[in-house]
Amino acid sequence: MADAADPFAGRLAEGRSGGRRGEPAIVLAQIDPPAAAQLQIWPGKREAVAKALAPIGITLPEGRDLSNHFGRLCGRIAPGRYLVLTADTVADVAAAISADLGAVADLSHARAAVRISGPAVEDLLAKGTALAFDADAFPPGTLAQTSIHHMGCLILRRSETVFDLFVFTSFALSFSEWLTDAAREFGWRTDPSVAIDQVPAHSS
Amino acid sequence: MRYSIGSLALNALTGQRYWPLAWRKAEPRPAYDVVIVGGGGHGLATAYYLAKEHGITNVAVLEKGWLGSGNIGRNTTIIRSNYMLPDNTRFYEWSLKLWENLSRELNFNTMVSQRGVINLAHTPAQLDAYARRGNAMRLAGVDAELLDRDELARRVPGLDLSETARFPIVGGLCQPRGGTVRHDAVAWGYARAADRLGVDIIENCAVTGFTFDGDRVTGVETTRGTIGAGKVGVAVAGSTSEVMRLAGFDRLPIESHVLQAFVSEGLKPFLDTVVTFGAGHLYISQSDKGGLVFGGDIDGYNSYAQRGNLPIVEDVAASAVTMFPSLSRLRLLRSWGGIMDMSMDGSPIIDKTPKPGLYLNAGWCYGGFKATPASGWCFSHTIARDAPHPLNAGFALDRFRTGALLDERGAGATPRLH
Amino acid sequence: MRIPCPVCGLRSVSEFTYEGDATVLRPPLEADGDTWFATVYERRNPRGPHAELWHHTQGCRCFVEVERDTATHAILSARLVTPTGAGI
Amino acid sequence: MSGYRLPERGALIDRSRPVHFRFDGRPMTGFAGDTLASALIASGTRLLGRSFKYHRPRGLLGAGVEEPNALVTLGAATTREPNIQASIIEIFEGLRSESQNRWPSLRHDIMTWPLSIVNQGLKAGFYYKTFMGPGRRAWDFYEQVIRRAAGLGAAGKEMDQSRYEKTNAFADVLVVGGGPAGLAATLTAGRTGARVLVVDEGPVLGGSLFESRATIDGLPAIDWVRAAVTELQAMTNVRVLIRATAYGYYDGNVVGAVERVQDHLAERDPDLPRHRHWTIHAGQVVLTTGATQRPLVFPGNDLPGVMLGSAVERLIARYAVAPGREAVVAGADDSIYRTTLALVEAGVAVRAVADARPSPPTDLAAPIEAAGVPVHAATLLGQAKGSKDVGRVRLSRCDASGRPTEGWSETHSLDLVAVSGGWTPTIHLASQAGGPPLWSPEIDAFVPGPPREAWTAAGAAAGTFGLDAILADGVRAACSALAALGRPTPQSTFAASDPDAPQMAPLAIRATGLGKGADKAFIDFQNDVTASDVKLAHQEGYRSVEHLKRYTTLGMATDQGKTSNVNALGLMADLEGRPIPDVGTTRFRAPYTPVSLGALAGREIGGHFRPVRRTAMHDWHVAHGADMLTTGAWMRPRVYRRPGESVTDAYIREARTVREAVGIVDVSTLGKITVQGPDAAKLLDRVYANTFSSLTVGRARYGVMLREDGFVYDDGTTWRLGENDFLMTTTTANAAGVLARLERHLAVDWPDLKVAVASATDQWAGLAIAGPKSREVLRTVVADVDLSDAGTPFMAVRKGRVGKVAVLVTRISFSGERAYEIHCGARDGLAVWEAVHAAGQPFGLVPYGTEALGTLRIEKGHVSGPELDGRTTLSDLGLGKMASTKTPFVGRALMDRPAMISPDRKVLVGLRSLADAPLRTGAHIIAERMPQDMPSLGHVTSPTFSPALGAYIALALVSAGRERTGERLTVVDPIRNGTPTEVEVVSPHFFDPEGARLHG
Ligand SMILES: Cc1cc2nc3c(=O)[nH]c(=O)nc-3n(C[C@H](O)[C@H](O)[C@H](O)COP(=O)(O)OP(=O)(O)OC[C@H]3O[C@@H](n4cnc5c(N)ncnc54)[C@H](O)[C@@H]3O)c2cc1C
Ligand SMILES: NC(=O)c1ccc[n+]([C@@H]2O[C@H](COP(=O)([O-])OP(=O)(O)OC[C@H]3O[C@@H](n4cnc5c(N)ncnc54)[C@H](O)[C@@H]3O)[C@@H](O)[C@H]2O)c1
Ligand SMILES: Cc1cc2nc3c(=O)[nH]c(=O)nc-3n(C[C@H](O)[C@H](O)[C@H](O)COP(=O)(O)O)c2cc1C
Ligand SMILES: [Zn+2]
Repeated sequence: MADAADPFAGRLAEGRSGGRRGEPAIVLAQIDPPAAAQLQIWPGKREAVAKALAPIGITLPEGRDLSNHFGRLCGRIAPGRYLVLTADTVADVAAAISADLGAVADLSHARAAVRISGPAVEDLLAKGTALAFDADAFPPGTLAQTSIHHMGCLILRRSETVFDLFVFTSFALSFSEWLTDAAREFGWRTDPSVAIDQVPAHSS
Repeated sequence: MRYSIGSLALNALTGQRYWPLAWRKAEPRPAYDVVIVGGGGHGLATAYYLAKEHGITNVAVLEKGWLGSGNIGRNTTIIRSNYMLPDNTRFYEWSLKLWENLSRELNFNTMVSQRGVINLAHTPAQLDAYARRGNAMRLAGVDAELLDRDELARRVPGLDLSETARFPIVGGLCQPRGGTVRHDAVAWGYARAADRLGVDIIENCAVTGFTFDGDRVTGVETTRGTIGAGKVGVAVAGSTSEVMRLAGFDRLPIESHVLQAFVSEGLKPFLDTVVTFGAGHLYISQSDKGGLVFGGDIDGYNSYAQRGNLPIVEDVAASAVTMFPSLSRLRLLRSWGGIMDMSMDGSPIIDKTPKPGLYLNAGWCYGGFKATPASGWCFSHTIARDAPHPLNAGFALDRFRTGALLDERGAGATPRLH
Repeated sequence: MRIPCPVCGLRSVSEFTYEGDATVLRPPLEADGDTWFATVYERRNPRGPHAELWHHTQGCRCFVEVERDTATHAILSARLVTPTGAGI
Repeated sequence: MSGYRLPERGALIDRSRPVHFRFDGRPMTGFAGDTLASALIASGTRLLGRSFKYHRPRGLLGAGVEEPNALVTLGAATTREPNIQASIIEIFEGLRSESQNRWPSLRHDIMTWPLSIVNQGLKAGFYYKTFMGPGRRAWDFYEQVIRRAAGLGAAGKEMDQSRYEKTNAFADVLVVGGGPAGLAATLTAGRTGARVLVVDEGPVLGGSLFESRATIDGLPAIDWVRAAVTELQAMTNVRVLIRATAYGYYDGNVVGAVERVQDHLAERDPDLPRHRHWTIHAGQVVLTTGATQRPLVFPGNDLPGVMLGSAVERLIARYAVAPGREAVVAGADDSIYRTTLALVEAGVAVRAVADARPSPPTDLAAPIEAAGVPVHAATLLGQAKGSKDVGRVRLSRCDASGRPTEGWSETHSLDLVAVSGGWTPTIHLASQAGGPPLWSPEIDAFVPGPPREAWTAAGAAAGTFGLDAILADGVRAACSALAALGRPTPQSTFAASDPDAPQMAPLAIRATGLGKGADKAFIDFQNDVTASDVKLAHQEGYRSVEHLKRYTTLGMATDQGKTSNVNALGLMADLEGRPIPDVGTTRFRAPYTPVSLGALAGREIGGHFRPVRRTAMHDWHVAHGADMLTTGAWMRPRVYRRPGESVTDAYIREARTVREAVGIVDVSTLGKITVQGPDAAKLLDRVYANTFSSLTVGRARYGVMLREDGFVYDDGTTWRLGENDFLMTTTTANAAGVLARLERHLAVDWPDLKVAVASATDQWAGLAIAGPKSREVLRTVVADVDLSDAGTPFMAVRKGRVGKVAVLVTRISFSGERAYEIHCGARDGLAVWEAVHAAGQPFGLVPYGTEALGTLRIEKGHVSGPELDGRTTLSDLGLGKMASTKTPFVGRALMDRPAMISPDRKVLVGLRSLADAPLRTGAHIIAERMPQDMPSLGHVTSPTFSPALGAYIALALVSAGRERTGERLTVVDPIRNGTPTEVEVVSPHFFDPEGARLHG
């Protein structure tokens, strides 16, 4: 029975499909919904914000990279705009940023997350979005925002073969339908859910 | 030579020897009473009605390329008058009336096929919106009917009427007198008929400038020399901004956008009417040759390139297969694009301009083919009388300033949304 | 067509929303009707290089000013439209 | 019976694997690797189709994608697929194919005979000259007949069950075409480690090398191909796609390709797609697409048995099929000698070779003459004759420019004619992404024009002929691509020795043997365009190549003129007395060959056309009997129908319960946007017509936004949660649009404002609870909020808890009743909804849907989507007073333009039905009972039955409506055959206009 609060409505609970030609080449695992916040920094306040965040273990990353400080992730989503993802809470982020430094919006309920892995993972993503996923262009630790089947999607590469995908909560079911259907030719199965700070092997 | 059974028989027996030029290859003369810029449907129709209805025959149509190379030669050929706003309903209905007699009027078979135009509705609210439009049409004396699902199943076999569709079809609005027309034949038919009335049709003659006496226009400069004109009517569709800039109008309420269209391989009769999808953007009909002709949204950026990009191609294909699931096994034969003169409220402009003797016909968005006869009718009137016809009084250039907008979609001043 | 987003890199045009002529700047809200009329309705609409705004709606949500040739679709330049020094 | 299988050769077939298939119901056998065409010809079938207009019998002309004649329909029902070229279908066990455009059978087509009688009349342009009467709608009648005769195959009407996939690929270098030029380019680039993608439409790489007698680097051509393929497969940086056609070249070096994954298989994997669409994003593209041979234009040139030399070579080399026993080979370029040798070696008796050039290339002619085949110089193929297929040809002499001369002629009986009218480089993709093609007189064909995108053409596609030169050209193209990418360029050479290498320039011959009494000479075979059609078009002035095309339909068939365009242009140029480059060529467009719509659509079809947005309570609604209704991307409950209830019954019950007791409705779909920062209030003052800076923390305010053009755009309440912290709500429909507007203002228009915005629609789940008992319900379920009127006055926003869940309680009413909204984190939405629902049971609480929501707001005269239709102004909607007079806001400058304040505008009014009859949305309002030709005064926007008033009422937009208050008008609905209904114009505030119940 699906958990009532599961935005994927049980679709990713347990199952497998396709892949009659051997082991499934795609593994899907729901990610326990992380706390999330969007942080916007006012012009000229980057350093001050970095200083304010240091005590709570959040590092502002450079470029497209994701910072990962003991499982508290921070990615730059636009100049001056960051997304914090963490297994516990973002209340401390809001508390750390005063109004003269920037603004923090709690989006912990706004996104559903799924981890995909397996040898066919790049091929699977290539069906959804026109991003080059080969390792030089998109190394572990890269963040990208794009859309898959008309749904906004945030992609984090956690390791060579592990990606975390975030979509808007209301789209979660449609997204999982897309994912499982697109994965059918590779064969897929699900793993038990994981936490965002549960770091996959060879992760960054 | 008139086209008739007699002339066909004569030529069949004589190796087609006697067919003359469809229109003369006229050389530009030094001056004309009226010069029409643009050898598209609207320019040619204007010239024809100037001669026919207003007795002004000393007219030249200047076309920069080959006749009909613009949107008249690349549209999805749908004609209808199913508009909601009264100015539009009246105008397009007059156009439809002219279409209905056009082949005989021009002695050229333009293949006006009144096979009906059906707009599908996917929610009760959308059906209500169609009812509003249909009622507006009926009150204006225009034919319209609402169709339920059973009727749709009967008239449009192959349509996905299932409940599992993402946007299940709940009904449709039909204008039975709407349909399609053989687009190229419209250009050729008007050209030939205008030519017979004395109009000079001059191809490969691009207008490169205007001559003025003070503010009054006196002629045009072209790649084939300067041509004097008592009056100049500009009907250049997608090129409006570029041509009007030459006359000193640097900015207009128009953006040029590319619209793509598509045709499948030839098929035996598959679809006997015109259908539009209401949950995405798609309109589809079958040409007499057998190709399914379809189009969708504009690409959505300024363009003069007559070609578009893949996202729209994919979107249109997805809409087509969603509407008719068996289409997935049919194949796209050709795609192309045309440059739309998208106006800021989605409705056209037929008006005098602030410069005496200069007249403007533009802003047709993707609906100007069906307007061709009425546009020519009204534009010729506006030029001949130096005053708009009642049918185009609402298509005034200053309506953007006065706020008397004709915004069928209610989308505001964002051309890509019309 | 692909648009080089200064934040995200080269992306398919389908991720962006076209926002029109970038040279049309919004006047102050208190400006008169004529000024606003020109802003809202009048466009140069050139054939050739055209400075235009694209919103990276399905990406970083930034506005990119792209110079693009409307006759060929060639992209000549792209820059981010953003408050200067926005905490980068 | 003229074709047969050869005992040897056949590089692509596997003789150990016979394959059974059907053609027009007849069982047949071929070998694995055969195409349908090769298998049919091998079994002696050469009548493969009927032409479009005249229904002439047709055989195979070409052996690849250029084939115009041999179109068949494959499969049946859900797999039916019309118009597929027999020359590209790989046969598989159980394949069913049918010929097209004939009745009752391919051999005896009833249309052939009448059309051959009237064919003098059926010339180009015939339809434009007739069928105009009698009567205005005469064409409708003729059209039905003509449509039936026209068209090719018939489409299926059943849903296709196959899967179609779409994917993206990235490559430094994309190579299109895997012939010698493409292989040389791929090897060269691949060896440097660059990411290379090579696509070929055929089932194997190698292109024309299968027909070659050359050696490359000492290996026979085919062995060299095998070695090359092995080497490429070992490179991890190289991806090879076969059966994949690059069909379109788009902006930004994006190339569309379709891979036919399973069409050649008898057993298909249901998890794999039938076709896969590839969107290829390439750094550089190398176009090595080869060349297509042209037919000769002479009377009878469409008889089955007249074939392109290249097709003959292919049939022999790839499939071990000899298409005839006695042959003549004719043309004016060096390839005819290679064709002849292939025939001779296959044991076909070649009666003569006719080379139009004054002196044939001696090196190439010598081995042929040695084999006893006469080679005639300065000789043309004058005409061919035969009944169902070719039986004899006449050869005659010509001058040095290929024009026929009197005198010598010779007739041969035969069953095969192999022709070459020269070679046309395959420049489709290059032309899609480049300037106009350039005319090359040396090869008598167009070559690619200047590139607009990052591509280089090489090999035959670039007009290079001769294997050595082609290989070198492939290397050159790869190096220039690598250089353009800033990568080092390798040294790479491939050495070929080709006994058939061309030696002499071709001669242009356009059309021969035309004249009185001669049979038709076809240029466009599929569309039946003949040389005399071109002449007629010229005579009538359709001389531009684009007019010629449209008037005669030349080049508009499924093959898009691959074999016909240059022949037609050449003829038109001759008629015009102008050189071909002046005449030009018609425009090349995607797709290069037809592409299935399924591949372009992918999985975004049917139920998956667009994704669905679901609220946290979605499944609850469904489980409780809700009719779910699509609203944009969202699904919302319309009504919760109880057994036996109609939609109307249900909404009336729901609305009545709200007025009498209490109800809850899911409002999660409302757009929510966080607006934060020191300038947040300033931003809101600018984007809303009314003021927000004066709003105090803990309060909400209703706001209306205009577009810049002064019309109303959106409305909603915005809550001040903190000094610098607002939460804006928007209508469901405009959530994305409003956010984008705010972002634009902040990035572009007012970059000085320190405000951050973010979409929070998905963050929150929300319910509205309305009705006189709403507070009592909340008191039992919400903690930490003082729900007294003093503690939570109207428009207050409070933080509280439901169970453990933190919630926001706002006292807002859309229904006019005492009402609250409760918002919480989306994942907790269902728990909160269930808690409130349970708490309400003792009070008679019911859930209500969008219908009742509508009823309640209509009774109160609140505007919504149907009134905010993008054409209404603030004052139209009776909201004129909201506009701030102090702070300027978006839209203010244009909202008072003359026509927008004119007294006859359509404005919001209430209508009360005087006839106990429902009013319907979209019905119009007129002054009298005259449904025809009456100016419409306006229309009904939002009707309902009002349980509170016990009457049918509606909101409407009516011209000068407010002045008409008290007047009686008529509502008409002709489109739904509604009976005209008399109504009274009333204030839109039907119910409780003083608002007493808000506090009740
Ligand atoms: C793909 C597509 C589908 C469409 N579908 C429909 C439809 O189904 N129904 C419908 O009603 N409408 C449709 N339209 C719109 C319709 O085709 C146009 O609105 C209409 O054809 C425009 O008027 P026109 O025929 O006069 O324009 P055009 O044919 O474009 O004529 C303008 C002419 O001006 C010439 N010109 C430009 N500059 C100069 C110059 N400097 N000097 C001389 N000449 C110049 C051009 O070469 C051109 O020939 C569609 C358009 C397209 C592109
Ligand atoms: N006069 C002559 O004798 C003569 C004339 C022309 C060609 N040839 C011979 O032809 C060869 C030319 O070599 P080449 O490599 O330039 O051409 P090629 O014909 O050998 O190879 C082109 C390949 O590209 C494929 N292709 C074409 N368009 C494609 C597309 N859009 N998508 C996917 N695949 C596509 C074709 O199927 C083919 O396999 C030489 O061997 C030459 O000798 C000879
Ligand atoms: C109604 C209609 C039907 C068409 N049918 C065909 C067709 O059957 N075959 C074809 O090759 N092109 C067809 N076309 C497309 C034209 O070939 C051509 O692409 C179009 O007129 C635009 O011109 P251009 O491609 O030269 O720019 C059709 C176009 C229209 C408008
Ligand atoms: Zn971006």
